[in-house]
Amino acid sequence: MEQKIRIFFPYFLILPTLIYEVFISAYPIAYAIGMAFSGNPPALVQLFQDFERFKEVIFYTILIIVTVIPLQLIIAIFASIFFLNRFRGRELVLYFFILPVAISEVAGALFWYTMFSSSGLLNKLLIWLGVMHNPVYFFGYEFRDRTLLVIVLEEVWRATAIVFTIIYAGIQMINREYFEAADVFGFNFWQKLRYITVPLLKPSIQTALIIRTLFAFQIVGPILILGGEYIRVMATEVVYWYSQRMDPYIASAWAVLVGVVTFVLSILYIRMFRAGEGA
Amino acid sequence: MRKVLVYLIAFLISLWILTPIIYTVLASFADILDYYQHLIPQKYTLKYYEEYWRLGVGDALVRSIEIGVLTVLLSFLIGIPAGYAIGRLKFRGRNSIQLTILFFRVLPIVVMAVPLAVVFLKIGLYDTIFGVTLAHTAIALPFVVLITSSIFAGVPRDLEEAGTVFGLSSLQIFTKITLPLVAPGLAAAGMFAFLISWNEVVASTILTYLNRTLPAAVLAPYVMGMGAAGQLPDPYRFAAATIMIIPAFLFMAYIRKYLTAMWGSAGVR
Amino acid sequence: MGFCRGEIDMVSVELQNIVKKYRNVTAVDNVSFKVDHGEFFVLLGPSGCGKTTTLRIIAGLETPDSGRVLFDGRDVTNVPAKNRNIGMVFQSYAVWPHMKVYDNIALPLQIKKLSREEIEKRVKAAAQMVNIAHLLDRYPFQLSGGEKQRVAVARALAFEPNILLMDEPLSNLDALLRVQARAELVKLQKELKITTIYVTHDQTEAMVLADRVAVMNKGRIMQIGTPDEIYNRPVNRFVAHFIGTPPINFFAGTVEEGYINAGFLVIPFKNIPPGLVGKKVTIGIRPNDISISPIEQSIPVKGKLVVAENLGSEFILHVAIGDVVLRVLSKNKPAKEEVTLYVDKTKLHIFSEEETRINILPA
Amino acid sequence: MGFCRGEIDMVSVELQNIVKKYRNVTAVDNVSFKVDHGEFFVLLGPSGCGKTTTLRIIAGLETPDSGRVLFDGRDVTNVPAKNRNIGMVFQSYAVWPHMKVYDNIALPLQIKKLSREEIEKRVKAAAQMVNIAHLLDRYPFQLSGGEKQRVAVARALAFEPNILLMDEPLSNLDALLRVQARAELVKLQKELKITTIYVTHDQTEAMVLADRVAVMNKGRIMQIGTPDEIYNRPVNRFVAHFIGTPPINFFAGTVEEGYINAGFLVIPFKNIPPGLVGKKVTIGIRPNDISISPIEQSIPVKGKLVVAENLGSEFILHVAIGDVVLRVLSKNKPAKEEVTLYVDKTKLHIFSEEETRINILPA
Amino acid sequence: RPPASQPVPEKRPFTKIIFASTQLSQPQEQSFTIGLLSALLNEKNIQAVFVPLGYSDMVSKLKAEVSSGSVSVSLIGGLSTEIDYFASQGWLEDLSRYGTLPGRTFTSSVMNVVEQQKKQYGIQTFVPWMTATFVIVVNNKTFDYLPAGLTKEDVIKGTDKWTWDALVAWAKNIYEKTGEKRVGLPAGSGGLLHRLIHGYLYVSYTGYQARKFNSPEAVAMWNKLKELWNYCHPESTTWSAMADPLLKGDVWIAWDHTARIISAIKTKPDDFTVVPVPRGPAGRGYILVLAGLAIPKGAPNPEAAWEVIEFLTRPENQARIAENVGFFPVVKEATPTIVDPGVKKVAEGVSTQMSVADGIPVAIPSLGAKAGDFVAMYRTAFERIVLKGEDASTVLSQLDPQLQAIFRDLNIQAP
Ligand SMILES: Nc1ncnc2c1ncn2[C@@H]1O[C@H](COP(=O)(O)OP(=O)(O)OP(=O)(O)O)[C@@H](O)[C@H]1O
Ligand SMILES: Nc1ncnc2c1ncn2[C@@H]1O[C@H](COP(=O)(O)OP(=O)(O)OP(=O)(O)O)[C@@H](O)[C@H]1O
Ligand SMILES: [Mg+2]
Ligand SMILES: [Mg+2]
Repeated sequence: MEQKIRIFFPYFLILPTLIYEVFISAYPIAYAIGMAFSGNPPALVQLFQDFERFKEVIFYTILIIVTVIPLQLIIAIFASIFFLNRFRGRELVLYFFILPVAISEVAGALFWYTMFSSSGLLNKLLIWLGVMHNPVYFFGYEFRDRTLLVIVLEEVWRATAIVFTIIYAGIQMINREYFEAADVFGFNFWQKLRYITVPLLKPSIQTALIIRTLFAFQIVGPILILGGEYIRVMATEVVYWYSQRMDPYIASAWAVLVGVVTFVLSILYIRMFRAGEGA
Repeated sequence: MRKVLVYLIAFLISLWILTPIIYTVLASFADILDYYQHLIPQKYTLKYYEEYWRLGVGDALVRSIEIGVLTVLLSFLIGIPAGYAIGRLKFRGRNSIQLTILFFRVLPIVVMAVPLAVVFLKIGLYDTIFGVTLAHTAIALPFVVLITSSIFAGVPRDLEEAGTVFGLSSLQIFTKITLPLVAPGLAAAGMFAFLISWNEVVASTILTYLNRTLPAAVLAPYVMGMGAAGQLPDPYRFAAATIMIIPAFLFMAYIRKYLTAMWGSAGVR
Repeated sequence: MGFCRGEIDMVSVELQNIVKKYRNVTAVDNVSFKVDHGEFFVLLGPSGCGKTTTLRIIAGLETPDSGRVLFDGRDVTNVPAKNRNIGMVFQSYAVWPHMKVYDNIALPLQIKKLSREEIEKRVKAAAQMVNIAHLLDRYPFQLSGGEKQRVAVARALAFEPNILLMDEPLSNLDALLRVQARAELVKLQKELKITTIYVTHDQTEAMVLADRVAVMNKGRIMQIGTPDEIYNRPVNRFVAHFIGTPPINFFAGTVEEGYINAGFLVIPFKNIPPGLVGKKVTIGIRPNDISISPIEQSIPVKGKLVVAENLGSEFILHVAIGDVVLRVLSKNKPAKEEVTLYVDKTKLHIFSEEETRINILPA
Repeated sequence: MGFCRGEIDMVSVELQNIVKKYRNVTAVDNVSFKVDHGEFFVLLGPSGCGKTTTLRIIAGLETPDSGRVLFDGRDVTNVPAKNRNIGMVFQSYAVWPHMKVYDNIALPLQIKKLSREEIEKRVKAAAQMVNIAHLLDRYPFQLSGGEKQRVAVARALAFEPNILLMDEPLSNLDALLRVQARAELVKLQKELKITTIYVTHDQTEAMVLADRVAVMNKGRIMQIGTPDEIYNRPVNRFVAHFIGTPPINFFAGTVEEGYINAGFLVIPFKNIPPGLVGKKVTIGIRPNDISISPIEQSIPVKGKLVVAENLGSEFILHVAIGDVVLRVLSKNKPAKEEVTLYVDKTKLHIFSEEETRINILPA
Repeated sequence: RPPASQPVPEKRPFTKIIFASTQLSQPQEQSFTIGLLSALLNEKNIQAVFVPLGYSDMVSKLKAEVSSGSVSVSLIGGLSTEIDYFASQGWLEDLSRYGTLPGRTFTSSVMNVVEQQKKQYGIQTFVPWMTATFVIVVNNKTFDYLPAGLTKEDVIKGTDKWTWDALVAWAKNIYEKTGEKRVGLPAGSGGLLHRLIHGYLYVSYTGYQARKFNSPEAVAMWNKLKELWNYCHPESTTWSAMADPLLKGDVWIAWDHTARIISAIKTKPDDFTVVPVPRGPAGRGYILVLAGLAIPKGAPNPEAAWEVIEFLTRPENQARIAENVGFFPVVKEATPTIVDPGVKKVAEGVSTQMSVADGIPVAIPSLGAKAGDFVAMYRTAFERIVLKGEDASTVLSQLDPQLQAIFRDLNIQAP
């Protein structure tokens, strides 16, 4: 009897989550998938019809994701290490650093708009300093490269914090003596990072990566606000088809595509970062 | 030397984070023409806030906080047991279950919110705080499970075993030993759940129209209305961004202390 | 002491054919023993022999692959740890890092729903016993290794369990403190009649504390007996070798009619069984059963002093006699290289080729 | 052994007035000492006296609040740990949990950029030394406590640092293994002339291993000297009490003209300084400096046997003489309650009221 | 719970209805509207809760509400074209049964639209609410840079010389004299650039909005636009409303919806002039935007909704709407009561534009769910031809079939 309970205990703990998700999420997901496959040709196929646009969307999506996520991860890891230092005012700086966790996508984008718009801080400052006379433009079709830079900055500024909190929470669970042992045996900073810190952080890194990737594929606000109409990613296509073109089928098709890509990536991460047997 | 470097980095971090916030907040109180002309605005006004206040932003704010906190509570209530099981217990199908839970969150919210709205209308949850909470919890839950499970996995096993030996029930071990040890992780997960709810615009917009959350009230035009409503003029942007961060500041201040464990390093051996 | 408890419920512990494997490692291999009510039972054995695993099985932290655990005759093999009313000192301490020392000791008592005063009394008393009364207000990370270990001990003692399991609880303490802690421990144990199973690698500790000792090796029990028995009548070569510091001297010999011949030493024996004659045996003699001054019932042997290790109060003399080097424990170091050793022939241990003890008496 | 190294760079370690405080706790209090090239230096002291903290300061893991650390005369106080070429065995092992035993030992060598063959050779050799060669393929969580500790030791040994810091490295090992590991350790240390600072609470270990011993108490150094000096000429009451098991006997006495009067014992002394006359002193005598059979230069005292503790090879006799109970180490237990003790008067230790040693010779 | 700032009556019983609108959603517009509606509470005990919604939001809301049978919205405000879509889905009440609204005369141009929908759906789908159009606003200092052969007079009056070519020449002249690109177009994602293309440029060049989408005239038009784009402010692709760039001085000549530039002119009435749009070979095309009020089927309290309609179409309220948010009256009686100098200026500009001889007023076609597709054709063409520099005729010939298919599918003639 006890034995049986013990075997079923884990499933029992997971059940509420599963039930909840099935009740709230399963139906909409099925609905969306259904729409993605209906139409003639199916909406998913229609995506490829404007192949130029499709290519562009994929290009920007990948570009943003492959720059933003590794950057965030790296910054988060270094910041976590940095915040293991004890210094006066550490708590406050830490608080600043995690603040953006609670700043919405859209608000974050607005902040960076304020920084880089033609009457934003940067331009006004440079003009005030006499470095230039006319503003440098960061937004607009012609300046898509610069806009991308601002989007990357904004994303790093805003969403590194959540990666950081996850990794920082993880690093705090690690016995500090493991690092000290590395110090004693002459590891330099990078060796310590590579052989001790990162492997021990694997579970946290995995979690952070999955979460970030999931979200990165769904960023809409900053892209719309900063990039306007001409930087298109998969998530903005969903919104575009949904609200501009009022075509829920193609919107769903894009959504399903986003889903598939993130899901596959998540599985990859889980494979890649499977915590070593010992950890 | 090292100390100097540490303080330098600390300073740069603060600068990096605070500059956009401070400048935007400043701008939100500035007279717009003055703002365009001066690096540091000279004339200030509360006009834009008054306007937002008239639009019911105060209520939306309260609602947003309510929904955010409820979401944290509900998703913790439901999700932490699962996080614990996945992170701590060994059982068959663990990986696939983890993936299944994740699977519920891979589709963009827009396409999920519309069918949900129809259902909510039928069962009377449409345009209610509880309805939005339900949706937000569904969104946050997989992450809560994910984050807490990775944190639970890091708790030294012998600390729990010591609990068992001294007669603590499973629940007592969980609440008195494991939970405090994973405080940083829970803080991270809590922040995350709150953040999801706080920032979520699409579902809130679709599932409500009178009882809007703050982002839905302030920001909906950006996300859902691309063409139709156009974009806000600059001063409203500044004010909107400022309104959005104030509760965030408070929430983070509260939860931050859990992120830094108070008892030094948790690891024992 | 101030310790007391309502009902005295001593418990006996019995292990029946316990086997525990980790993949291809057999950590515990068919172990059976019974520990009586209020007995102080010590598990002794080399590192990695399965002591901790055995304790963990008794505690219910590990399920044996086969075999049963009985408390007072009741099968508890599948009873979870929390229902076993056990106190345990973990080898790794397992002191809860998020609680102050006081709370570490008090928490199990709170769970037991003791009154606040009772808890305070017990915590204070236990802390006193292991000298950590001044540390109650610290977090574990503010403690030294030995201090942490003492917190773990105090936690188990204050709990006053039916069964106390201690896994090398004093390994990080200095000699003085150990003596003190040991004394307190025995006092408490006898007072409350707590059935105690104690793992140690310190033989003095085993000898001083134990009612009975079990010597383990490679997952198996080699011998169970009183400290005296273990020391004076080891059942096999392993036990003889393992018990006693400095370790016993071994040398080869051959059984002949009426005596055993070890080359440099010929020892007459009374009751040699006829089957044994002609067999090779191993002869053991402890360093402190050899003297450099004449003693009773001894056989003198001449040798050459090779090294003299100073232990502070004593010396270990390494004396060569032909190929064989004997360790001899002596209060003083001989002046000359040439020494005469007096081997106490009543203290010889004879082991067969199968390494088990042969019980014969010197003539 | 197969250990060898290109350049022999022994290093001397000097601590100058080191102070380390944790808030209101002074863990290390003005500690100064110098360890010579290739010396084996042992830190001994009660639990919580600051041994680990001292080691961590030498390692560079902790910055002292004041004072300097010199390696070969060079101030390294602010040199980070990683540049100190140190090997360390942590009290809590700090074996990296995500690596197999082999990698735990090999990684520091890889970092040093040794050749693959060299690494393998060293790992194997070090593993052999502490008997874990069969465990190289396991993860730490698959090891017993003692096995983990040995991995930590092997890791430090294989590293062949200039300075080896060991924090109770053998505390979780059984006696036999300790003896073996100790022997290997000394051999390696002497062969490579590694400056070694070794923390232990085991006095035998200290005595056997150390070139010099420092005894600490409450963050301060009490005495530094050879094992012999520490044992035979403790500078104060604390050292006398702390060193030697079973602990030394103390009893009170008064200095009189030409002798010291302890009531039951009157001992004539040669060179009593005049200022001392009339002062109270504490007299110490070790249990093994008292005999129950007549010895040279001794004073006979009659007493009553109270308890005889069996240590296996010996007994501790508790003998009451009036109010005073003396512990006596003896190979055998006297048959009768009445015993005559022979106190070796050359082994008496006299301490002033300030608890420091008074150097006077018995007449 | 209503937003705290929308006034709540103290004791008297009152009727609360929900007024959902795709218009007036900007914060300052919203707060004005809320303020305006509060008068109704005192007067008739009707509290109209003003809820701005995005169009697609509104569509999904109505769809969900009407199909589930529990309608909460009593009053809808939207563009006539949006209302047209609602009507096509059968979601609207016939308003003719509420009778007439005395004391106001709706202009004939807006009544045309009402009649047209009445014809199509057999019901009166909406009551006109307000109108707007798109105009050009010129910073007064720009007149210093007029190209040879163009006078300030030509521009302000909208003479024959005031052509798209002239505009380009002007822009070019500014650029050459100042080195700055000072023309601004709302080409951002929220901007209404597509209206400029289909309602102004196409009509001016081809005479039609869509019919001659792919034609030599159209190619000429696109090339002209391309030329103009060379002198357009590089941030144009980020702007959705021209008020800010005008105020900042980034832009000297801007085309936009009246409601989206009104705040600039109200702030600095003396700096700007509102002028008619230039003409093209086929005339001077311009759009008349019409917003209307409708009542959904099954709406709670339709009578109260009708009271709100009555309230909002009163001349004095129409004037206040114009003064505050830049949408102009649909009733004749309102115009004389406008006093704000800035708004007056716009009103004058608008009336000049409407009264020029060669003006071709057009309405945004009612395409229902296909409206997005319609808009997308023009924006795609803009992106490919102007931004990416693809050949105009190639692009147009590729897009034309898709555009024409929209009208074919809806079974209406391309405008
Ligand atoms: N982080 C800390 N905060 C406060 N006190 C501390 C801290 N670390 C150590 N101490 C105290 O400093 C003293 C010395 O500690 P240390 O670890 O050096 O002792 P030790 O000699 O190694 O003892 P042990 O033999 O028990 O390991 C102890 O009293 C300990 O409680
Ligand atoms: N999880 C595991 N997987 C594989 N082998 C294990 C595991 N745990 C323990 N062992 C092995 O089982 C054996 C017994 O381990 P146990 O911890 O009981 O030893 P021990 O007697 O307590 O040793 P020590 O005195 O060193 O603590 C050891 O050889 C150990 O390596
Ligand atoms: Mg063990
Ligand atoms: Mg220590």
